[in-house]
This record gives sequence, C-alpha cells and structure tokens, in this order.
Amino acid sequence: MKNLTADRVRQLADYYTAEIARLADRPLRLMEVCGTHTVAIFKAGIRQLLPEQVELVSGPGCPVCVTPNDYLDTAIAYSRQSGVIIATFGDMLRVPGSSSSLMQEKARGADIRIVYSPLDSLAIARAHPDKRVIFLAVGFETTAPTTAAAILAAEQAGIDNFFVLTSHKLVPPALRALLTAGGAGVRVDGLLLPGHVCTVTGLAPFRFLAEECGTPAVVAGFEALDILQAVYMLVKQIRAGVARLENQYARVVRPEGNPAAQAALAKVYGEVDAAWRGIGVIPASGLGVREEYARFDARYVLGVDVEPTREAAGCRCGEVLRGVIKPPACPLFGRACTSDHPVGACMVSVEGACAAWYKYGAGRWQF
Amino acid sequence: MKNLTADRVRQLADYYTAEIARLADRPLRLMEVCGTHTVAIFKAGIRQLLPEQVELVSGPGCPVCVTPNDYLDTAIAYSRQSGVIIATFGDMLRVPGSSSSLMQEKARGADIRIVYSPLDSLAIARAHPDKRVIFLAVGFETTAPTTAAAILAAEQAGIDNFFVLTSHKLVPPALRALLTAGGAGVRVDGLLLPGHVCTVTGLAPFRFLAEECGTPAVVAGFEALDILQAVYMLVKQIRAGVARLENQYARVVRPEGNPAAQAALAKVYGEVDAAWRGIGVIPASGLGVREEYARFDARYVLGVDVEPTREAAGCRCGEVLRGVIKPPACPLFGRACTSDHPVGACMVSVEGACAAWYKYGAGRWQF
Amino acid sequence: MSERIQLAHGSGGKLSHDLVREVMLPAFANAALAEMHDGAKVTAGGARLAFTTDSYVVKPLFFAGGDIGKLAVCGTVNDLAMTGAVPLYLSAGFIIEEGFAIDDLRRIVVSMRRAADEAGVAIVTGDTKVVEKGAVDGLYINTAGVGVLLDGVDISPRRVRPGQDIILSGPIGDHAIAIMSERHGLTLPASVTSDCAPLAGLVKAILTAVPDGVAVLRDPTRGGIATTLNEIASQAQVGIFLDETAIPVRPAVQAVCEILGFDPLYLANEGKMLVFVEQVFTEQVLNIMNAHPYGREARVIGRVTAQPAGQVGLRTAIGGMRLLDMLVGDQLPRIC
Amino acid sequence: MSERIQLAHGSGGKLSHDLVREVMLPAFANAALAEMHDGAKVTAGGARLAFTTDSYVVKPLFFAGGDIGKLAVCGTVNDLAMTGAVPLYLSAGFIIEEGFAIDDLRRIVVSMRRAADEAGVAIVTGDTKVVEKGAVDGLYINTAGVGVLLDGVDISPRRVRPGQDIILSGPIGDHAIAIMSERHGLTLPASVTSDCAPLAGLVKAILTAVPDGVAVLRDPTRGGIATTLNEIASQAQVGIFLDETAIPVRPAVQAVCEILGFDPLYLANEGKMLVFVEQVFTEQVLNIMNAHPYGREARVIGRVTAQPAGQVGLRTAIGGMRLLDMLVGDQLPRIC
Amino acid sequence: MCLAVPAVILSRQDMLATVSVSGVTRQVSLMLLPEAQVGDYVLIHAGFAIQTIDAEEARRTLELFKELEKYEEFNG
Amino acid sequence: MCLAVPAVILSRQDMLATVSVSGVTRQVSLMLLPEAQVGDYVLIHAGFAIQTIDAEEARRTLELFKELEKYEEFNG
Ligand code: SF4
Ligand code: SF4
Ligand SMILES: [Mg+2]
Ligand SMILES: [Mg+2]
Ligand SMILES: [Mg+2]
Ligand SMILES: [Mg+2]
Ligand SMILES: [Mg+2]
Ligand SMILES: [Mg+2]
Ligand SMILES: [Mg+2]
Ligand SMILES: [Mg+2]
Ligand SMILES: [Mg+2]
Ligand SMILES: [Mg+2]
Repeated sequence: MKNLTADRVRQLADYYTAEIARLADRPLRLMEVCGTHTVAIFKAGIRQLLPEQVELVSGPGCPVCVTPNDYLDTAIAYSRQSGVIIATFGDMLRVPGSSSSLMQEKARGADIRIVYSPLDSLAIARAHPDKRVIFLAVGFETTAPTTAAAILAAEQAGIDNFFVLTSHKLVPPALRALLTAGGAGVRVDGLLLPGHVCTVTGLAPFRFLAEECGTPAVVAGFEALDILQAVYMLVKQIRAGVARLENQYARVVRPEGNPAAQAALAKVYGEVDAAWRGIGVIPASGLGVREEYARFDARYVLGVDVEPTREAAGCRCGEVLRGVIKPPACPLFGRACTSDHPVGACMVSVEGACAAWYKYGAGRWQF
Repeated sequence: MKNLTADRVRQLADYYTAEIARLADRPLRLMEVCGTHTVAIFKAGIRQLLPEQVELVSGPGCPVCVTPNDYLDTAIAYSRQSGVIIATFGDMLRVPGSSSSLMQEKARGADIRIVYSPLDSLAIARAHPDKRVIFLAVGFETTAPTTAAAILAAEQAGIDNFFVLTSHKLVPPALRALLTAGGAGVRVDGLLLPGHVCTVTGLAPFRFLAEECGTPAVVAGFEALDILQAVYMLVKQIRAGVARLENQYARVVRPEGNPAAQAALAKVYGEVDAAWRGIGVIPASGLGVREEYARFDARYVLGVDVEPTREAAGCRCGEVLRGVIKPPACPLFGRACTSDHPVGACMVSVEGACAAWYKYGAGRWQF
Repeated sequence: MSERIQLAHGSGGKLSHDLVREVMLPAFANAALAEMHDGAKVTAGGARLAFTTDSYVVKPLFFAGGDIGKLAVCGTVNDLAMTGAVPLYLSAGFIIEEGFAIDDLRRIVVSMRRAADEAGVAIVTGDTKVVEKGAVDGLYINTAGVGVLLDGVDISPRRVRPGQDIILSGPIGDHAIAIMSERHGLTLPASVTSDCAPLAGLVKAILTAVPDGVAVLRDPTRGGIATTLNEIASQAQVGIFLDETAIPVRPAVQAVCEILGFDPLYLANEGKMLVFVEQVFTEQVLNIMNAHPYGREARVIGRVTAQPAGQVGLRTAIGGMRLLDMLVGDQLPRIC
Repeated sequence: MSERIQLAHGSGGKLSHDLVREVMLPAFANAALAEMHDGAKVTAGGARLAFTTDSYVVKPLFFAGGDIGKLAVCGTVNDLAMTGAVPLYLSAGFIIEEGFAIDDLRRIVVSMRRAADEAGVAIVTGDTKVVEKGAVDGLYINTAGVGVLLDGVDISPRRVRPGQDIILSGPIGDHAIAIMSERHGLTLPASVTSDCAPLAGLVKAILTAVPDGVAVLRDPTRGGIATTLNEIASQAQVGIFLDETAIPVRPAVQAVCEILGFDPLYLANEGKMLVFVEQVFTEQVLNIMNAHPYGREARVIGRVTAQPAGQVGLRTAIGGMRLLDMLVGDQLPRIC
Repeated sequence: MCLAVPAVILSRQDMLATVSVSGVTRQVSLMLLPEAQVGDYVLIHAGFAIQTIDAEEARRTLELFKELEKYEEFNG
Repeated sequence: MCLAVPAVILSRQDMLATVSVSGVTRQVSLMLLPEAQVGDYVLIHAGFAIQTIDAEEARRTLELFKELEKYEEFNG
C-alpha cells in the first residue's frame, strides 16, 4: 500500500470511516488486542476519525505491560551480578520493577546492551567469552520463535555463555481467559487480532473466538488503512449479526502460519502456566524452556537472589490491560503518572495504553 | 638542614666551594654513583660551582638506565595479556623497550597503574581478585626490601593474584666491576656513595673500595650542602693522599645498616648474576626470588612470549653509565635524542645522566 | 527529579528541559540565559552579539556526510545563525582519550577548517585536554561561537503570532539516520548522508531580504522537529498545527525508522531549520530558500494558531488528528 | 610526532606545544590563533573583544579549596583577564556520565554561580550532554568566555623587553598539590588548599593604574611557572633570569613534592599570575598587588634579559645556575 | 512487541540473507523461513524473516478497496 | 631510584604508622623498621619507613659546618 498516493490514501480513509459510521447503528466496543495496533491507531489519529458509537479499547497485547514485576526484578538482580551482560530489546529498559529499572541499573554501572535481535545477543556472547550474556526473552508468538532460533544457533555454534530469561506469552489463552472470565469479563463486540502473531500461528488457534465465544474477529495488518479496513470488516459482521474469523492481512497471514517458526518454537519451548499482570495465572499461556535446552535457561543454571515483589501503589494497569477501564479513569493518569514520571508499566511501555493515551492526546484529542 | 636560613645556606655553599677549589690541586674525576645524586647535583647547579679541575661524572646508579631492554619487553608483553594489571613506579613508564614503552601500551589500552609503593600494588590486587597484578620490581638495595616486604605481606594476607617481575640490582658488585675491569675501567679519583642504599646495607659492603681498590669514598646525603660537603671530604682525602670510606650521611646511615630490611630481603631474595646495560653480566649483582616464594615470581608462574630484544641504534648509554663518556660526547645527544624524543634509557629516565645534562643545561651551563 | 543523571537528561526532551529548568537556570539566573534560545544575545563594548556553545559527543566520529569536526562547527554556527546573527568566531575545546590516532585528529581538524571556511567563521582560540584511556570515549569537541546580531532583526519566541507560517528547510532525519545506521548494522543507500551543513549563509540571505518578517528560526537538532516545535509552542504560548503529509522524509529514512521503531519527527537534524514567518512574506522566503543549496526542498509544513496554547497537533495522512508531544527519553531501537 | 595521543599531549608541556603547532595551527591558521595567547583578541561589531575557551577534566571533582565548577569559571575568567580584558560572559558546556549524582551537579553549578558573581561575569548560554556509563569519567565542563579589552592596554609577548621585572602573585603549586594529595593518599594541613580564584579584579586594578607599563600577564596553569616562562621567553626571544630563593613555595607543597618526586616549578596554579612589568612601574604594581587579597604575597622573582634568547635560567639556593626547561610529559609520582 | 517490516531479498548465503527496505540493506536470518528465495518479499521481525509476502493477496487487499468505486459513484 | 624524605611518626597501629612531613600526613609501613616509636624522625621510601634519623648525628653534620667559622674569621 506504500504505492498509494497521499490523495488516494485520504480518499480510502474517508470511505472507510464513512462506511463505519453508516454501519454502526449501536455503541460498539472493539478491542485491539495487540500493542503495536494500539500505537498505530493513536499515531494515525484513527480514534478521532471513528464515530462516537465505535470505541476502540486496548487489550492485553503489550508484552512489556503484562509481564509482572518479578520478571523485571529477576533481570535487575542478574544485572547486578558481576560478569553478567544483560541483552534486551529497547522496550524493556525503562519498565519499572519493584524498586528499580534496567535503565537505572545501567546508570549505576550494570552492563546492559540494547539489541535489535536475539542474534545480536549471541554475537555479544561470542565477543565476551568471559562474561555471561543473558537475553531477556519477552514477547508473543511473533517473537518467541526468534528466541528459539537463537538458542538453536547457540547450540550449533557451541556457545556456552548465552542464556535466556524467558517470559514469552501466548495470545489465544489470554483472550480465552478475558472473554470467558466468570462475570468479570468485559463486553467486547469484536476483536482486531494481532497480524504478526497470526503470521506465525496461523488462524486455527483463534477460531474459538467466533466459534465458541461468538465474537467477531478480524486479523489485521498495521498500516492505518489496514486497521480502518479491519474495523470496517468487524462492523459489517456485527451489522450482519454474524461472528466469523476473517483475515484482512492475507498478504502475510496464511491459514497454516509459519511451520518452520512453529517447529523451532516447539523444539525449544513447551507450554507452561504463566502470570499476566491484571489477569493472573492463565493455564498454558506461557512458554518454558524444555529440559533438553535447560542449560540455556538463566533461571535453571544461574542462581540469583530476587527482592520481594511490590506492585506500584494505586496503579490500575491490571484493569487497563483487561479493557475494563480506559487510562483516564485511573486517578493517577496525567497527574502522578506521566510519560516522564511513569508509575505503571502501561505508561512506560511504548505500546502501553496509558502511554499512548498520554502521548498522543487523551480521549478524542482535537486541535 | 631545613632550618638553615637562605643566607646561611649560601654562606656554607660558598665556604665549601672555596675550600674545594683551594684543595683540588690537580684535575679530579669524582663519580656520583647514585642517579638521585645526579639529579640533585644538576638541580642545585653544583657542577657550575665547582672549579674546572673538579669534574663530576655519573655512574651506573640509575636503575632504570641499567635495566636491559628485555626486562621492559617482558613487562610490555605481560601488559598485553588480557586480565593483567601492571603496577609500576612512574619512573618506568616512558622507558623504551625494543619496540614500545609502557606509556605507549597504556595509550593502546593496557591496564597500567602508577604506584608509589609496592604496597599500592597489593591493594590493587586485593581490589581486583579477577585480575593478575604484576608489580615491576626495579631498584637497588634501598627499594628491594620494600618489594620483599610486599611479598611477605601478600603471603600473610593470602593474596594469590599478586606477582613481581624483578630486576632489583646490587650496587657494590657493579662498582667492583667498574673499578677492576681489566684495562677498560675508567679513572675515578673518588666516589660519592649512595646514601640511601647504605641506609639499608650499612658500610661493610663498600669497604673494599678504599681497602682493595684504593679509591677514596664518601657516603653522601642528598641536600645540596650534603653533596658539597661530601665532595669537600673527598677532595680532602685526595689532597692528603689517603683512601678511606667516610660517612657524611651519618644522621641516617648506620655502619650496620637496617637489619630488619636486610632480613626481609634475605628471606625473599637471593643473589643472582645480572645483566647491566653497558657493563654486561656481573656475577651476584642482582636479586632473584627464592624458590619458597616462586609463586609470586611472574617469570616463574606466568608464561609470556617476549619479542627479540633490540637495543636503540647509535645510543651510547653503556659508555655513559660507566662514566667513559659524558652525554654530549654521544653524537645523538640534543639532536636525534632529546627529552621529548629520547633514544636511550639514559635520556628518558629522570635520573639518567643524558636527561640531566639535557634538561638542566649541558656542560657548565651559564646564564 | 530522579537522583541520578540518566541518558534522557541529555536527549533534548522533557528530562533535558527539567534539568535545565530545575538545576541550571536557578543557579545561573540571568536574562540572557532565561530566553533559552539556541544562543544568548548580549552586548559588549557597544556591540550586539550572539554567544552560544555546544559539546559534540557523536559516535561514530566519522559518518556518511560528515564527522564530529564538521558537526562541531556547523552546530555552533547554526545556533548563532538561529539567533539572527552573522557568526564570526569559534573556539574549539578538544577532550581526547589517550591512545587516539593523531591521523584521525588531523582529519577532524581539517574538516573543521573546511566547514569554518564555508560558514565564514574563524577558529580563533582553543584548548586540548588529554585524559586517561577509558576516561572519555575517543574524542569530544566543544565549540563556542560569537556572532554579530543583524541590524533590524529580532528573532524571539515573543514574536510568534497566530497566522504565521512554519517553513521547514528540507527532509528530516538524515543526520540521525546516518549515525544510527552505522550503530545498528544497517547500510544506507549512498544517496542518504548526514545533512550536516552550516546555515549561516541561508539565514543571512533570508534576514537581509526580510529583516522583520521572521519571528523565529530554530534548528531542530536533538529531539527533532517535534521537540523544537513543542519548545516554541510553549515559549510563545501558541498552538502549532502541522500537516503530516507536508513533512518531507526520505524513503530510506522512513525505512530505518520502521526497522528500528523510530519516529522521524523526533530524529536529530544538523543542517535543517524551521522558519516562523509572517504569511505575507512566506512566498518571498520560500523563493529565497528554494534558490539556496540548503533550502532547495523547503516547504510550509504548518502554521501557528491561537489554541491550544503550548501544544503541537498533527493532521495525519489519513486525516486523523493527534497531539505531537515532546520526546521523553532517547528513542531506543525497539521491536514493538 | 608519535602516531597516537599520549597523556603528555595534554599536559601543557613540549608535546602539547608540538600538537598545537603541528596539527591545530596549520589547520585553523589565522592571526588571532597564531598569537597562542591565553585568549584570542578579535573585533566584532566595532568592539575589541577577548575570546577564550578551556575544558576542565579535573579529578577529583571536589577538592580542598574548590571544585570543578569553580575551576571552570576561574580558569576562563583568568584567561580573559590575562589578555587585558574585562571578562563579561561565559558559556558552560557539560558532558555528564549517565549515573552522575544530580546533587553533585547542583553543588557544582552553585559553585560556578558563586565564582561568576565574584568575577563579575554572567553565564549566559550552555549545553548539557549525557553520555553512556563509561564514556566519560563523571563530569567534564567546558567554558568559553568573552570579554572587552581594556582601552590603552596592549598585552603581548611582543612587548617583553630586557630589563623588565617579573612579578609572581603568590606561592606556587597549591592547586596541583590539593589535587595530587587526594589522588595519592596524602592528607594536607587544613591551611593548604587550591588557590583557584578569579583574578579579573586584580588585573583590572593593575591595568587601570598602569595601562601601558605591563607587557605580559600570564596565569601559570598546566606546566607551572617553568612552562609559562619558557613560552614567553620563546615567544619574545628573550632570556629570563629567576632567583630560586625568591619563588615562594609553602612548606606543605614542598613536602608533597619531595614525597612524590615533583618539582614545584612545574605544578599547576589556578589563582596565580606572572606580570612582566617595566622596572619603573614595579613598585607601583607590587603595591597594588599586595593590597589585593589575591596578590598579598606577590614579589619579584626574576627579570628579563637579552640573552640567552628563548631560555630560562635559575639561580639556585646555593648560588648555582641552571637551565629551567619546559616540562616534557606529565609529572609522574616517582621514587627516584 | 510485533513491529515487522517488508523487505526484498537481494542475496542469500546459507541461512543469511541480505535484504533491502527502500534501499536500506541489512542482514537477516532465514532460520525461520528456510525456503525464501532471492527476489522474494519477506516480513522481517527482530532480525529474522518470518514470512513471505504474497503479491497476489496484497493485490487482493487493494481490490477490497475496490468497494470504494461504488462509494465514489455514489458520492460523485 | 632512591628518593626518600624525613618524616615524624604521629601515631602507630601495629605495623602502620601515620607520619607527617611539614604537616602533610600519610600512612607508611613499619615492616622494615619495626622498632620505630611515635615521635621518631624516620626516613620514608616507597611507602616504608627505612631508618630512624639520628638527631645527634644531624647536629654533628651541622658541626662539621663549624669549620666555616675559621673561614669566616679568615675572610673577615
Ligand atoms: S495511568 Fe499510570 S498508574 Fe494509572 S493505570 Fe496507567 S500506568 Fe498505571
Ligand atoms: S644521548 Fe640519547 S642516544 Fe646518546 S647515550 Fe644518551 S640516551 Fe643514548
Ligand atoms: Mg553486571
Ligand atoms: Mg592487559
Ligand atoms: Mg548552543
Ligand atoms: Mg545546538
Ligand atoms: Mg587551555
Ligand atoms: Mg539549536
Ligand atoms: Mg592561561
Ligand atoms: Mg583558554
Ligand atoms: Mg587556561
Ligand atoms: Mg546545546
């Protein structure tokens, strides 16, 4: 779609927003599951274009946000050990743990390197044979195979000072928990599904949404027009009274996903129960390193003392992540909690709903 | 003598220079053995005060100068090993080895620390248990006991990452070699003996000078007046036609020396043959770590590849150190060899004769 | 304010401003500093002068389109130009790590001289400090600059008024991307290099033609045009309205942003400027700029509004509207 | 010139001069720089100005008698004063290591302000860069300064003539020793602290009284009075004759020199100056200096002679005579 | 956590490919997309190619936009 | 290699002494001069006290200078 002219983009956008306004005949709550969608929506100013009736709420798809403090605390504890290099995506750097953040530890002298790929951490390990390099393996199904591939590459190259601290999570179990939580569940009229997660998983794991929960769902790409079109597809289903799983992002998402990525993942990782901030422990919603690869698992081979976990007082990230409240409903939002002095993970993560609301103008910001 | 007034100092100096001029009735060559004396003589402008008849020549008492290149080359090779910290007196830093200097290695990234005491190197070893700290143990009998004491202290404290690279040397054997060298010896009418060496050794090791070689000798302190007085005492002996060992520096030098220092030295070190730049190998003129302490001896426990030794082409340090020529007789002096671009050790060492001649004005520099 | 300095305190964004406002301004308190412009306007011996300084800590030292030396001259020349001055003299302070290659130093000072010649300034005083290996990362350069304020010109946020047009002199992000690519293993097409350039000539051309039609000039360096425009909106207490589709970004710059998760509006530029101009002069200024090598791609990207005071808004490509905030912290390469 | 920068290239001695002469001067070549004074004399907008810069990399940051902030103000103020100018404005460039304590930064900027107030200058422009942990050792500060040259005053080595007296404003080595002692585990008596002080007031008092009787003013910082006097002897092609017993050195400073193997003549001072004065004015200048807090111990330490051109000689305490050379490299603590 | 960009494969050695995004080139791993060919458009995430982009489907997405034509007819 | 300075011992704990040189204090080891006492003047080299300074002998050195008196008489 890069080859559309600016005028054509504007025309298409106008068309979809008009169609959405025309079709939405009652208040609709649509959830964008993926944090990357959240950012794309705010950056493109999509919320402001939609009719008042159609509301987008953010879901639990910001991996940095849903990772509980004890994971950060563990990473911080490792970073304080001498001879340890922490390799991490930039996204994790500012996230507060119970009493510190990796950024603060770095300022105090911890050796923390920002990487763009798990393979970069492997290269660091190769360059520093006398150090232990711990890669912070966070992310959903899109990212988890890249960690698995790095572990397989380390195995092949005989690198023995590379470790991962894993907190990879799976999206479908979280959605199931959200939509089926006994009574505490939120009303969601439709779901924008994470296009890049589906690129790996394929469509099958998400079929239960329509089939079991009766919730319309559209796998969406990440351009502004992709998102508008996907919203339009959702609104059309709802107007038609049907609940289907549709694929707006078919240019990348195949029904079967990416078998090589699935295979790498299954070789290294197995499903484990996992704690999600705001949702609690969800069965089989996380990934654990299999016994055969345990020597790459930091938690398994490297001892560490972690401080007792404390959550930020007053922070309502949990409710934000379930779509129960919107960020401005948190009493700290924009007051005690701002992007330069964030209180909770949802404000500090680039993908966090609170951060997006604050940075791009809360509510339907108008000039 | 600190409590003499400036006028009184000047009066005393005038008195001794006048007496020396009166007593010296023929050309005299007096050798100051100790590099610290050389510097003191030049800094005080003593050479210019003495009558033309009385000439001071420098001897082999600059330990940095007499240390052959292969020692520096070894130190440099160690400094290039990873995990090694070189601890050294500032004096060694600029001394050229065969193709580099510690200063240059430091600029290239070697971890080289300047210490004021061997105990400082011990402290560095304690602070960096994961590194090997190698102390460059150079110097004469004054300094060698401090290295021995540091080794004894390391033993007591159980520090196992402290090592010494020893090139300690003994003054009396060098003087014997100089005065008795078959025909190649230089004429020396009298010797200013190193006061601080004698502080440790006492007088006995120097008695052979008068008794066997018939050379008048005076142990001298380091103030300008000490030196003038010692020269005066030498000239008096010569005028009287006697050869005695006299002690101008009795406030510090006891006939028996310092027994505790001698004991520490004897415990850790034994006499070995040693190579002196310009003189060659002199039997029993150096110190080697005894077998009982071999685990502190870098050469014994830490392998290293050292480049083949090359001496600076055209440098006549050897002759300078034996008092055969004065620095300006070297064709490189003040031309290819200056204090900012030194060719030989005698120009680079603060105590070197070439450095002193250059820095303080060659010859009898007059305003 | 947190108890320790973080990288973000130097990134030109919110924390930088807090640090200046809470630590520097109260200590140094004086009228010239309080203007918080790129450079101070002062009087000495009867002359109206501009005076400014910047330290340059860029890594790598050599990059496509320039090096730390060129940057150190252009950056300070540009800050002088942005106050409405003709830059005349620079100082140069070098802090060098023991072991630094003297040939590299030579290349850098030659490059400084070349940039100074182009900008019409002389480097008249300097200082060199050498610190121990590890006490500095290679080489840092500080330059300070002195210039003479042009007669009849008054560049100041006080003069920003609703209705003024905002001109951007060319595509954004080239400098930051030239730097970042080297750090992150990306190879740029040869056509994309740092925009590092001295803007004194361009500024003089504009101000000579339109001495009183320009309210503010600002070079959007650290923090990018987003941060610079927020600063001006806040200093002038006006709203600023931008049209996203009007802001030129080269495809390769856009590509790097997508790969590393950056936003071009926050990327540093070293040869670009923003001009706040009275609408009646817009066309004249654009013509002057488009005729100059450093303003060929200049265009209007937005305008000043009365409301919302202190904020910057952006109309997006699909016609949405959003707030454009200041940068918080550094942009870090991210995968989400 | 060796291929890599060594510490000695920054120590103010011979290698520093080589670096400036062989790398900096040829690149930047201009008349103001070529004078190689503490600051450049330039004209801008009709005003006769002095302009100078220095970076401050002192460790420890806080020492007896001052801190890096006070030093950064006094050092640049003094360089301006030494050109015969009244210092007016300073810039301040901070390069800060991530993790630096903000409270320490506060102390430092407050100290800068205090020193600036005493010197009568305003810090009107600044810059703050934060670099990664390990990319700088704590904090470095650059200051540049602008001053107005006093009317009728012409401070220049060209004006040094045989027969002029050389006045030193007070005991030497206090600053270096305050710094070195902290580094080498020596504890100084409380009475000995850095001499760091702004000399602008003292200079103004002298030059107002004797505008044309003073040939050269110079603050003997890095490299000490030996290096400064050698510079002047070489620039003016005169001989300089010093009387060792006339040069004041505090006993504690002398003691540290003996312990660490230093020579006080090469130690840095930060609140001292050398004044080359026509003999007819010597008494008048001495009276003015002795009446000022920063010149109470001022005295004549030597005089200018025709020969040997470019050299400095010292009559020693015992009446000997010797050459006093420039410093080669840094003074290193030594045991021989 | 799922930023990904489309790129074209310029060359390939074993499991390493050089890809281009608007002329910006970098190396990516093909471990998760072993069958990718030079000339393929692929999606890049965290240093890995994770899927090929289907030109036909991309065209079809645009065709969905064809509905627009009705709209344009309707709105003139 | 034999710079050494006189200092007075201010205090002592075990083999460590605090010494003063013209009011400048530092720690030195007494390992090579175990019998040194507080108040003694000692010679310091490379962080160690290596000898006590004999006040009587120091006076005698000055006395050697007494010869000067004859000189002064002679030269008036
Ligand atoms: S605004 Fe801050 S405190 Fe409130 S929910 Fe969001 S992150 Fe937590
Ligand atoms: S002048 Fe230089 S080259 Fe000649 S002997 Fe001395 S050190 Fe060697
Ligand atoms: Mg660590
Ligand atoms: Mg090493
Ligand atoms: Mg500036
Ligand atoms: Mg700037
Ligand atoms: Mg300077
Ligand atoms: Mg600027
Ligand atoms: Mg100066
Ligand atoms: Mg200066
Ligand atoms: Mg200076
Ligand atoms: Mg700045």
